[in-house]
Amino acid sequence: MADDLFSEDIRNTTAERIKAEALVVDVDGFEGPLDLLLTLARTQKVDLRKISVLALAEQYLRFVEEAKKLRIELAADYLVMAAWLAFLKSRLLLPPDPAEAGPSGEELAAHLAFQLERLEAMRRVAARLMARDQLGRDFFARGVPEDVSVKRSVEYKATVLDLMQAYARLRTKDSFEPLHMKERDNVFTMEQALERMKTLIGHAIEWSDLSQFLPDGWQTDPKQRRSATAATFAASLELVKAGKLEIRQQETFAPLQLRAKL
Amino acid sequence: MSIEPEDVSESLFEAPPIAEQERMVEAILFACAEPLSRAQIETRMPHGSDAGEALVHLRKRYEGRGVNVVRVGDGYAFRTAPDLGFLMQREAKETRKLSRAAIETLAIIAYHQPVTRSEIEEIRGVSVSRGTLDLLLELEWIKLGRRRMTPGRPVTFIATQTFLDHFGLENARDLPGVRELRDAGLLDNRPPPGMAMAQTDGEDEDQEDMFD
Amino acid sequence: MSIEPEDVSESLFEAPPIAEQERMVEAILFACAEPLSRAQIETRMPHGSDAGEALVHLRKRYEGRGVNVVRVGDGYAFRTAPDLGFLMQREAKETRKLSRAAIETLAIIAYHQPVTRSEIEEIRGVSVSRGTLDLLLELEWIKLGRRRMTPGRPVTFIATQTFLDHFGLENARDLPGVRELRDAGLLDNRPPPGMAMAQTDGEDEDQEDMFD
Repeated sequence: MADDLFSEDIRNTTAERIKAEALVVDVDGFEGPLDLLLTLARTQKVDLRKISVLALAEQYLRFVEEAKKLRIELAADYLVMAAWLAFLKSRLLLPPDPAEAGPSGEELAAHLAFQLERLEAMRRVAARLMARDQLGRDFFARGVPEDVSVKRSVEYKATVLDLMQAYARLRTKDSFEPLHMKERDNVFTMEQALERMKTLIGHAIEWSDLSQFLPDGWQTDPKQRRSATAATFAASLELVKAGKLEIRQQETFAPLQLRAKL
Repeated sequence: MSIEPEDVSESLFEAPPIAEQERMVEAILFACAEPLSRAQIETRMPHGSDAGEALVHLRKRYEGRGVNVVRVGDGYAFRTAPDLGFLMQREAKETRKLSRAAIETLAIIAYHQPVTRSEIEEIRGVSVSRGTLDLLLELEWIKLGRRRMTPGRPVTFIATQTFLDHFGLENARDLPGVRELRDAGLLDNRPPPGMAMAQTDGEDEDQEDMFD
Repeated sequence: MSIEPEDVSESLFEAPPIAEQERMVEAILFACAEPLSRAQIETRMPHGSDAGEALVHLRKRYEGRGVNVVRVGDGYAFRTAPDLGFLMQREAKETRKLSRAAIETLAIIAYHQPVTRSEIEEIRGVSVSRGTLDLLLELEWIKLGRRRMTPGRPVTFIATQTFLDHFGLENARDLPGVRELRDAGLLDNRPPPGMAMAQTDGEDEDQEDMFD
């Protein structure tokens, strides 16, 4: 086997040398010593099952020598592998020492051949796996999944009857008159805040500052802001009590933060 | 299948058979997040395809099934059959009742459309929060109508087809009138202030405009 | 309008006709983007329903259509037919390009599952970076399996339903080439003879720390 390899070397010396040098230069491109061994094994141009582990060990050791010559720093695991292959080589070449315990050179070589074959097999199937049709690229799921959503929850609670009752309630209101702007100038009631919060908290998935829940236009005037803040805070506490909201404060005097309790 | 003569000369390949086009429309509508118009579907299909005809076949195929091809605006989309909505309910962990503010606002929009925000506030007697309108807009139960041709050109709100679908109404005129509400005992016998009566008459005309 | 599911199961003692059950399964599966198991489907259906039988009918109905009912592990889902992928380029998500290490690690886990980290390293001949496993866990393509009952009780990794779904696999037995690999003995857990190059015990303890 080794002889075959050498004769081939002689036949394509230049090509082989370029290849060997390329290997050395590309040392960064290898995913560890086993990957390098697999690449070297391919140059034997035989079925991995028939590979000459001895020849492979020699190829690897030559590679490491070459790298040293070019002053390429090899990672420790490449050197560990080199030491192990040197040991394997000696085991394969020398007659077995009956006094020595442990696996024989043949067993070790067989396992290395198995590892190479297995790694190559995994590479092959990994490529086949990635070549498969993939979800979101070649085939697709429903574009509008209709699972849990606020929208759905609300849908089931509002009926025509609700709508008519709401309208009827409005139509019988005594206060069915144009707006009294004066009355609601500076006071934001807790009831208003509660009503407002109830519609807003559904969207408060993330922690948000209490101030963000104040009604539009109530932030600038201090009187209004105070009233709105107090009402919103009181309403928030009610909602916490009802288990619909969570409140936190990161530290003393830090802004109060709210989020919907899911 | 109507193929324009220009199309024939332009395309080297014939359009796929109609059964194949139907499969294509089926897959496109299924995977797309928004309803697609006939034209939008067609641009995704091979040259010379007739999405319209494929859609006719597809809609027929899904008639009475657990999901249907429905028209949404000028688009088409798959929707689970309305009678099976109860099956989807389990997915919702928390059912929320529409707030009083929201349902009242919605009722006002449904009965008075097209209606401006300040008109809603006038009827409810309290300000309408942005959140309430946003929620209704998000639910797609209301949408923006034409601007009112009055000073400030305020936007108006109108109820949507989604709203009608949800409440099982053919059109907004199906909503019971004030008299029917009163007859059903939902409304006090006490007549509302005169001004409200006047408004009732005007309303119906508005509604008619809206849903033609 | 909306019927509570409890009402249905309580009031109807007989299960709906199978054609109706098929519609229900159709609607439930259509509504959900993720695969649902037979049991999950059944809990949503009226009492006494047989999702299994309805599924058989439904799968048959969608054979050769633009969307199909596919089996994913113990779940079922609607997916567009793979031959129509070209129509959906606009829906295609930009997929993260996986590194060679990630692809190989994924393949090793899929084919050798349940597999420990040191076994993956033994197969690849290099250490597995934390980032690689994190990425695969984040994609929900792998998850932790049971601990191996060996010294150190190392955790194992297994492939998920999401993985099967992503690659259109019914189950792990359908992995390409899996039978050939098994017949060739390449999926055997063959420990290295003697010391060899195996890195074993020390690392397994690390794993425990990492995943507790």
